[in-house]
Amino acid sequence: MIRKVLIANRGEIAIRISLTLREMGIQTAAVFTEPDEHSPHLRAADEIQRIHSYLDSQEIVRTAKECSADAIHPGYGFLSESPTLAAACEQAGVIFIGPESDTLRTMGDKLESKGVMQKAGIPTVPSWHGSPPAAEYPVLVKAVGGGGGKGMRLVETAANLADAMASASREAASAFGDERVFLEKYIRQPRHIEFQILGDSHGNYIHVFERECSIQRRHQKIIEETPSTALTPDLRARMGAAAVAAAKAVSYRGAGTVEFILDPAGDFYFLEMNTRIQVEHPVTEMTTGLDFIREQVRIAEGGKLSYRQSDLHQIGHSIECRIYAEVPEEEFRPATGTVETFEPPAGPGIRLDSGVAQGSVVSYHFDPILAKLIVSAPSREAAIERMKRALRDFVLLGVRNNIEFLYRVISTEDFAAGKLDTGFLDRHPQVFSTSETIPIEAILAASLSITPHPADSSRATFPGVWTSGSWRNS
Amino acid sequence: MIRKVLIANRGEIAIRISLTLREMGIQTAAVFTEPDEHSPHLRAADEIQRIHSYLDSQEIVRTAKECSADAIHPGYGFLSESPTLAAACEQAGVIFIGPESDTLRTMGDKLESKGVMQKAGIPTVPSWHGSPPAAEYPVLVKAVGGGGGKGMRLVETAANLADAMASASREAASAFGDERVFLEKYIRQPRHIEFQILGDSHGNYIHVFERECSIQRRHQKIIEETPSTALTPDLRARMGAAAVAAAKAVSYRGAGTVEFILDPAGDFYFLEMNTRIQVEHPVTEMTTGLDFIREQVRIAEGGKLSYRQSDLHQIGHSIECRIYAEVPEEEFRPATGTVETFEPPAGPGIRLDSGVAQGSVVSYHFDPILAKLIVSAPSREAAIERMKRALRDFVLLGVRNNIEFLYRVISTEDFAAGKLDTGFLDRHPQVFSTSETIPIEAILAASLSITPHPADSSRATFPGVWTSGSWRNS
Amino acid sequence: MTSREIHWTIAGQDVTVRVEESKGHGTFHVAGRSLPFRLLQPNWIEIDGKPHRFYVRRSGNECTVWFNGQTYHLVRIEKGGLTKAASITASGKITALMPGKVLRIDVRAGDTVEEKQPLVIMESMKMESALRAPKAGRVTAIRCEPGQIVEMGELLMLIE
Amino acid sequence: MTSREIHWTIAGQDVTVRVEESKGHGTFHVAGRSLPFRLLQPNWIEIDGKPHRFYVRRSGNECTVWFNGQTYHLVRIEKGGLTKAASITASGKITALMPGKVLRIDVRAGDTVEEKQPLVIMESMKMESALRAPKAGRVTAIRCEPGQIVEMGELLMLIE
Repeated sequence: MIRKVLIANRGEIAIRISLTLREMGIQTAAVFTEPDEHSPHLRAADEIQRIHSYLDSQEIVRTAKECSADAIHPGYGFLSESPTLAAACEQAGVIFIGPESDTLRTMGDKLESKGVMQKAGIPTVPSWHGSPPAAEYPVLVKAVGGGGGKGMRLVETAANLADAMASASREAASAFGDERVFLEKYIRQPRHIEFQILGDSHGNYIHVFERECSIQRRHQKIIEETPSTALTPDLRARMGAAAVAAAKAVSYRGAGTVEFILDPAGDFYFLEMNTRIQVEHPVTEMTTGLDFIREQVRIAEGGKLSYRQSDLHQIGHSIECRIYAEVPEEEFRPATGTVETFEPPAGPGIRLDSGVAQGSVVSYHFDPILAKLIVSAPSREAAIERMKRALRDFVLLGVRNNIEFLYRVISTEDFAAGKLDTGFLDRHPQVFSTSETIPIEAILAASLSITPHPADSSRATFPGVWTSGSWRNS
Repeated sequence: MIRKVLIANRGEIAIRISLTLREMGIQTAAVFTEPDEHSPHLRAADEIQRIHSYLDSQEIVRTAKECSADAIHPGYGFLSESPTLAAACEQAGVIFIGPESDTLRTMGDKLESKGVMQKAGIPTVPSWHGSPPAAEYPVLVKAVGGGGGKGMRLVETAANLADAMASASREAASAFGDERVFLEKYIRQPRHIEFQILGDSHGNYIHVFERECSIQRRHQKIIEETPSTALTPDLRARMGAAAVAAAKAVSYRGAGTVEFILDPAGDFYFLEMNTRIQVEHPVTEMTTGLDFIREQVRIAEGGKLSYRQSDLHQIGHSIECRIYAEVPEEEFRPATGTVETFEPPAGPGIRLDSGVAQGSVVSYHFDPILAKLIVSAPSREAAIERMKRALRDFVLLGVRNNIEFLYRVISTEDFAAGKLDTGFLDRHPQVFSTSETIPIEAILAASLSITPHPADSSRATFPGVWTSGSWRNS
Repeated sequence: MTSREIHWTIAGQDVTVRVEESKGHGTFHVAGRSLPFRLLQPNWIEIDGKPHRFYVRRSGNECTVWFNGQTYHLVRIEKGGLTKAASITASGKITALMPGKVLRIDVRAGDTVEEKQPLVIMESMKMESALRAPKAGRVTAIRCEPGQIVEMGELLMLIE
Repeated sequence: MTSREIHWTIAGQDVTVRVEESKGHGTFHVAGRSLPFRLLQPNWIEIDGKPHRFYVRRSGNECTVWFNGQTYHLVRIEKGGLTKAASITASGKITALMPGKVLRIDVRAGDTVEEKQPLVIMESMKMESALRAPKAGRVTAIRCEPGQIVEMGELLMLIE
């Protein structure tokens, strides 16, 4: 039985993990580095521990031992897929809430994992180590050690290959401490379809349906949903079976994700396996009723899966939008600042996993994700309507962000029609345009806020109007 | 097609209705009387209309016509089950989002509705108009025109009958404008089990499973859940079929609820039919993925049901706690005041339907419901754990309320074991006791808040600490 | 570093807390113990190494503390004096607990009443509720009548 | 009743609004129209009979307005003078848009550059991004070097 967990992460995922653990009666210890001293993720935990780095396995394990935590939850990013942390846990007698270090090592190496999948009979994308035949362009440069679009480059012609590999290699070294890159055939108009899987240490494996994550910027997902409009029941069954076969091939323990590329002809290829809780896990939770943190803990304790494949049903439709501190109109450059107004939307079928609150300082130290806005509704059409309403109601001032951009993306006809692929944003340049005219009422409201002198009488009557203080729209 | 709806209600249900309507692209008009001038429900709407009373059918219909609303949604309470409003709508050519006035008339008369159900072969509880035979005591006094526990009294012996009837009659007259009361056999240790139903104007009827609402105070529900621990698949099928038969018997149009009493032997009796959206509808939404406001609008537009019975599945478990402005330890007397701190819980599987926000004034004019806290989780055990966590995280200061009381009720062994009946609170007097000792840390925190002089330096450093200003725990 | 002493009365017991504080850091001294504290964020304090969420509302000498999901009521005693609030308890004054309408009065002046006996039936928020005798005694004065609208705190009856 | 005039520049156009106001009620005068308003609640205003949610943030003469799900930027002009912010646009100053590390410099002093050509490659928040030429011209000065940590707004390069 796990009694206390050190959460080796920050932001929204640290909070989300802490909530389920507290509900299970498990004590939680949060960690933080200096720039996170006032971060909301600390308030979600029972105790807080200062560390020097979120990336130092030895320090994390030492801190867990010092505060008597019997397990470590790595979240996503940082050390979540690090065989070093998993191995250090195994040596120190601390439970690592995730797969065995050997599994992480195998699946973390994109080339080795591809070999394992090929052996298990799962289709994979053609790839090369050196320069590919001219006929195979365009190709993708990818980092051996990475994920999340970092260290990835599209190369259209052989002339650009060397530059792209150098730049990708540099980024990969900085992000993952591993500069190795390789080349892969670029599938045109591909959809990114992934399957959530669960495996226990008793040889049971299930999949918990798919997520479509085709809307990406800088090769990173920004909108995810389930079910996918691209999957027929037959294709879903075949891809689900492939995902379960992938889990079996590596005796996978815990929650993981098998990512596939789906081409317009309906052929799918194994892309990679994410050996951790996924950023977009909430859309699956909202349509299946599962709690993946709960499942992760049960499996880590040596328990059996709570579900057989036939127990699982999906109801309705769910969409997630990632709220980033960035300026989409300026090549998605990251933004910093202080969250001066934070009035998130509320209502039925709305879930907000936020790492920030009013007053939070967003610095350049970490990934620019601020929050995840997730909706569920009876149908895809209703889910889009709900997401549009929620994005329109979301007030986040002080840090430039992508809320209005997400609204424009989700309002396109192609999104409504489910015509998605990873090149969606390139094909829809209009979503980058903010040319809408300012309504006269907005100018008037701004004019009212110009106080002629500090003793203005209306200030006293309506204290919140200038500062958007504590008033909240339910 | 409905383009604009006047919402003839206030508080959390007016907000909840407005959110779905806005998502459907339907304009919303909120109404308010003078004490509600600053209520949060107004902010959820596209336009606001001042009225003199929430109970004046003529004024409501006139206001709808004046602001070009083509439909009226009555919510629950107030005029929601009023045949007068429905008839006035029918005459004025405004769509009433609810059943036909004849259905409301029949089902609003507890005696007539009982007769209809008996004719349809649905079991009902024995009842009398005059004094019942001595052997039948205890009996319940019930209002012919009412619901929600108002005008209801338990009478143990014949000696108390006259007093109880007089008091009930007075309360009924004040609450429903109808002083008629009748008597019904009192079932010992009854469970309150109700079935959500939907009917369209094309003769289609389905049920959307049960809700257990056995935890009641003053004959009013305070905790509701689905599924019920008392129902086997066989009993669920039989009660569901009875609920559908009840809907068919009155050609029911819209969303409604068929309430049953279930005795310890497993026999069930028709209690009454609620011909409106129910306070506790969210637990069904969270486990089935339906949106009942959306269904109500579709049906009112003349559309067919979106679901067949076989389309519906329930996933996980959901519980609702009603947050009331009241003092449970002092016979549930209603409380008033200003909501000075409002920090509701958040996280996966948590929904808050709130009628108040920070700064809201709770007056004695209306029903003391402040908000509904709803959780869903993979299992009943997990849902209880989640609700306990959520209630512990809920900060609501300035108006006395039942949050801590609800925590104590849901923490009892009998609640965990699912041993529920409508006499639960009487059998568990310990839930009224607040004898826990104050922790030393609470005294210290309070001591820190005593500022020696206004220019205290720590005040400047941590502006929120004394006032709980805008900081929010995500 | 500032230092101050706060006196509380909690469930009939007097408690004195000495707070030494500078810029949100300091030490509490209470009942012979010394506990270090840090104000980490608004409404979030670390006491003796463990963080706690808390909210405080003050109204005169009375203080409401939300702490770990529970609300507690404390009364502060001014230096050298007794608190006013402490002397109110178990008086014979029957006051309206909230605004509403007097429906019925169940006793007459001069009646002897038992503790918890219903005296006045009020209607507030569409519900009936009873005001009961806080102690046994005799009704000495009735200051309201059926049908009357009363404000919160209004004196309705006296018992001796 | 107070009256004041506010001057804005919006997308190159000057707009003047006269606000007549008393205790949250009043009239806006703009472009020959008169629109009554009431401040209903904090961040909630009724203009010409229709309620709107709005949030305003000011920083000097610049003003950010959140209105109906969209954010707009306005610049205020002081009476009788031109706004400072309006004269900044399309200058030849290349400044760091956020704090980070200079990875690479793709031009040399004296180079001729085209509009939107990448000049400096920065790393911020673990991602690379390019600072591009705001206009065509010639690089007259380079004020940074690869590996350097720079602050937001720091001048990195000049183009003429």
